[in-house]
Amino acid sequence: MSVKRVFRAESLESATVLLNEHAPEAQVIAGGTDLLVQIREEKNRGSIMVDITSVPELQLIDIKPDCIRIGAMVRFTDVVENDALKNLVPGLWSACKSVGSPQIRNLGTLGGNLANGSPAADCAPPLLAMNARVNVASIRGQKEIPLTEFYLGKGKTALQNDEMIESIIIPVSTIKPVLVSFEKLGLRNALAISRISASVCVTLDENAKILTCGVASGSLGLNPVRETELEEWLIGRTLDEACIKEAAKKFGDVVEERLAGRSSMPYKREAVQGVIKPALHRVLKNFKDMR
Amino acid sequence: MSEFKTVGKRHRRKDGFDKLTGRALYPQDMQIEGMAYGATVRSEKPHAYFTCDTSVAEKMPGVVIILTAKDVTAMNHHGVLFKDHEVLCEKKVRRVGDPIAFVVADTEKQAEAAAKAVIINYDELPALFDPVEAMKDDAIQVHDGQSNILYHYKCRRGDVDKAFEEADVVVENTYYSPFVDHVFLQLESGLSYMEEGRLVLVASSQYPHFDRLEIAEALGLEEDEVVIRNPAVGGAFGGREDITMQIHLGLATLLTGRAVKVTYSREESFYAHSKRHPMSMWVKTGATKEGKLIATEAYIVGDTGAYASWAINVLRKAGVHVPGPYEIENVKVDSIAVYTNNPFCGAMRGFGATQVPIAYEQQIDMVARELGMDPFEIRYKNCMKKGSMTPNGQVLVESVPLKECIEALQGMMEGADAND
Amino acid sequence: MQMIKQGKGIALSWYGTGYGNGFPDVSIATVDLSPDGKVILRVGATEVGQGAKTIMPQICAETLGFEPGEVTMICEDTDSFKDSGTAAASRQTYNTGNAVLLASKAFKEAVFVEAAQYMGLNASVGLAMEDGLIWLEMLPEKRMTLVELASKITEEDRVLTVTETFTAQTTTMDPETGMGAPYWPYTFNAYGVEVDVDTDTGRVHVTKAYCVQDVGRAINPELVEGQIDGGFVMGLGYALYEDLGVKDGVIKNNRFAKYIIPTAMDIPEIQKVIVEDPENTAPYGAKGIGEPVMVPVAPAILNAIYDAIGVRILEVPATPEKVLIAIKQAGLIFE
Amino acid sequence: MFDLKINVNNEWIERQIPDGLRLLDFLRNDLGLTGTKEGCGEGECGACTIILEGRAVDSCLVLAVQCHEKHVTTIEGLETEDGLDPVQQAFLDNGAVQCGYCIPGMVLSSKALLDANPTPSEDEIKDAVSGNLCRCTGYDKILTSVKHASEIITSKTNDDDLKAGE
Repeated sequence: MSVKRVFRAESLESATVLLNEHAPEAQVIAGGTDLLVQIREEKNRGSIMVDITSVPELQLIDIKPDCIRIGAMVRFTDVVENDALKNLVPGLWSACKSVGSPQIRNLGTLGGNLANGSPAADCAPPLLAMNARVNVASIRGQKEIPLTEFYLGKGKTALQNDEMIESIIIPVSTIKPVLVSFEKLGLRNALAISRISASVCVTLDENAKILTCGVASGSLGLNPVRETELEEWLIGRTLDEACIKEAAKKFGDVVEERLAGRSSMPYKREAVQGVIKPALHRVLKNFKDMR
Repeated sequence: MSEFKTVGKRHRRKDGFDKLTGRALYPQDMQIEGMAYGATVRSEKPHAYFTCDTSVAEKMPGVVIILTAKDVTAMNHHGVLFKDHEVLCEKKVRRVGDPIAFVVADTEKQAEAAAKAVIINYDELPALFDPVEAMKDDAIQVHDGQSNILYHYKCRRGDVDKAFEEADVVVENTYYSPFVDHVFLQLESGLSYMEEGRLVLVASSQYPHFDRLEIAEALGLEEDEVVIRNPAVGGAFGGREDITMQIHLGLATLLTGRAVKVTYSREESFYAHSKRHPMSMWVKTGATKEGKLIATEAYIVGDTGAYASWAINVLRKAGVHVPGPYEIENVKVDSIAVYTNNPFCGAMRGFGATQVPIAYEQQIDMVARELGMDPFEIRYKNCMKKGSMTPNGQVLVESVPLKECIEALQGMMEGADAND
Repeated sequence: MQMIKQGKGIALSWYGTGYGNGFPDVSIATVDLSPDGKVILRVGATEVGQGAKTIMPQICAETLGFEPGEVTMICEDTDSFKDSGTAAASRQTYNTGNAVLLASKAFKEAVFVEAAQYMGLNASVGLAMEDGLIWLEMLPEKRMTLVELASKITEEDRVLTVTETFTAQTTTMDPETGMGAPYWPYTFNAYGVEVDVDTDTGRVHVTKAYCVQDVGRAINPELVEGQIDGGFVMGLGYALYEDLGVKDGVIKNNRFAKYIIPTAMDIPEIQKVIVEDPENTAPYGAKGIGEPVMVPVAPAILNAIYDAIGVRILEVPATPEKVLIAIKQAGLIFE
Repeated sequence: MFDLKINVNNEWIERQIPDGLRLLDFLRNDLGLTGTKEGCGEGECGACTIILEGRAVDSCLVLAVQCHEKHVTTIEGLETEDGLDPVQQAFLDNGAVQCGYCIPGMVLSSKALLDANPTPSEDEIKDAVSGNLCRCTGYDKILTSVKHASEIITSKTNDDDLKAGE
């Protein structure tokens, strides 16, 4: 539908008030990279936009010893240009760098990437794998939702009409070094929507035994998901060449079962192995480099 | 020192400065005071009879006129070879995207809104999507009273059957190339207006004089009553050979006296212009154990979709070129153009000669592999040179530097290896 | 690690330019002398990005001894030039270029005849022209400028304009045997590529490109190279990405998000060699190359894929899906 | 309607606009800056690239309202009294233009890169223009041009440094 009004929010509070006041017609506009495409196709949910691009508190990147807080308006380029994030959360950094094109990365935000509920959202797999939470704001206050509970099917999220993402919170392990990686398979090297993506987040002991493990994928279902079956299989194993090979096969089996009956299955069953392998290889390499 | 003053020199492009500074004007960049905007209503069905109800749309705000087939002032047709396109379809659509009505309104938004309000009632017909099916005698006809087989090119030289018997190696495969698009970056856009009693059309085209002829004929004007102004053209690659909106615009201006502009969206553009012909290409190649090619047989079926456009020329070009640039004594080629209810196909860079090397250049590689020959060597041995005769019996009297090309390529690729 | 297999492939092609098959392939060009002594070239060669507006003046300028900047080309309006056929079939350089050459030569002759008269010479033979100066070669002080000539002609209320037509030579083919001379001239080339094939995902990346292109003669090598680059990349898209996904007459991939064409990240360095073997019937020997530059790209890539993994891809585009499934169906295991 | 204040090509402009207006349409229709082109309307081709607050963005994906009190540079804003911008000059000198429709966007993506990073690597250049589709040039001469522009800019900076040192 056409856009009737755009309100420019100056603060988080004014944004939530505007959203509440104009619900259900109101919706948040941040980077706009998905929303303007929806508006063009008249597939946008609301006719009243609450523009949060100028809300200062949503632009912050706050790195604390036990967690990283990334404001909803932080753009992909802000992450890509942040060396601290590149070191601390390389999987998220790679995912942000893999988004579309410079023009899209210069506009698109992490909050928007999650809020639009796309199964191909590049940031979702690393954030899922790292047990990230979204902090949701409304006039009723703020609440944290684990990302694993955020997605409710294709294009659907746990956000109510008058709620918005305030920030994304990534817990940081203070004991063991965490290794995160991200791999994406698109149809070309830029401007590519992910056909398959996967992210791995593990802690290893000194012998490369997997202590904790998060694996998440994109474009393999209605929304990005945690690959719990694969995680359970990986925990307790030693990460080496043989393990990676077997894990890839295991992942292929999981996907074969999940996509049974779909025309994309015969390819995705094979190709996921080509995506998870380098993701695991990268963490193994980082582990070896660290030692 | 070159023998020439300017030939062979790297002169800067004449149009570079304007294009680099944003000064170059494509039709979408032009405005005329008081102009109206057009929007095209297109078929959503591949094959159907239809009726068109414009009564609701006509009453929408800002609507100036809604054109349908009955409004076309002279000949409701156009086409580069056959006049088999209708300017606006009268009662039958033959493909998804066929134009049915052209809505003109004061603003772009009003035109789009009114176009959505035009009601089309379809009476669907069985549709043909597979050219092989379309070739059957009992197939329904895309154009009534006309065979779906539009053209059949034949080349018969020597005796292929005998040659295949004598060949030491025979390779045979079927290749396929799908529907492909030009995707020039500049979307189709055009403007029309009256100037000193003459109709002026501004649209990006590859051939302004032919456009003028087609517009004049459809509208019942003399050619000198129509002027085509060619603005900057944002790529073409064959996709601007066939008329798109030019006649719609001319008709709208002629009937209303107003300047009218229309610009397609990317989605509409994909339906508005021609495609590269999908081809299935069966090719059989025979060679001696010394690596001499002695026979090629090919059977090509090209799907031209709902309209002929350049199908005859494209399938002819495919048929002529499918033996490849090689001296081959025995050649048999059949290359057939077929109507279906798919998107219509026409000119695109390479024009039938782009599809066939998918086949002939893989065939020769396979022959080389079977014989344990180097891919450069087998090509060098068989390639055309000055004085060669093509499978059509044409003598290549000069400028055939293929051997030189092969030598240079081999030198570069081996040089790159040496540097690795 | 990721299993990348490398391969090389080559392909030749030939391409008959022009409308072909005996269809009258006609181009008309006009050269005028403007009242202020400028050369105006009127020709219907549409500038679609290929460079017609740059090389047509080059051909005219070469013939008249000018720098090409001194020739103004007009091609924007059906009132101001005659029919030069379509900007397609790789025909403008050869066909319209020939018309420009003929018109330029005739214009030069006409200028000499006029100049001889104003200079009081018995004949126009032995005159020369360069950079707008006309002189008698055996007696160089017998001279005048084109600007002077133009003003004299204008004073007499006359105009100097020359129009010439070129028609290419082809014949129709026999409908049953195909015997005939369907196109002229033919353009040839030999291209090669190197590819990486990721045998885990089926992704193909072209890492190097080598393009050796016959051009007859390059009127403007910069523009020829630009055509080679563009043709190569369009061919790369054709080989690896592009498919409209037509199903039941509907184009599924009717948006840029779905109809995949190459980006700057998908292309290799493109090494280019121009081979010159001038064609006698062509303007300064130049043949058309706009289409030929695309033709050998896809087969070279497909041959390289085979060289890398031992699997033939018979249908374009060679998408990751097709390549990976072909690998699996062939029972190949890359370790 | 919204009272927009925006700086376009170093000039502050105030206009009343509909809230839902795209920046692309504002530039082309309201300001007549038609050098910014539309190729797809969904951020997939980069023909509408402009520079917003120092970064290249697709102007089809931004509402004009979102640019309130911000700085925008379009292709029309690159020429100075000294002539073409080094990026434009390099494109001209290296034959990087064909049909020209992608070129304004391509130039602005390149300029945004060089403004932030005057000596980019080959990969950085490719990445910077990876959101700009071109169907004519095959990108090769465009990449060469950006490298060349980088050289022009660096040598100019060095010259300026030398002059400043004198």
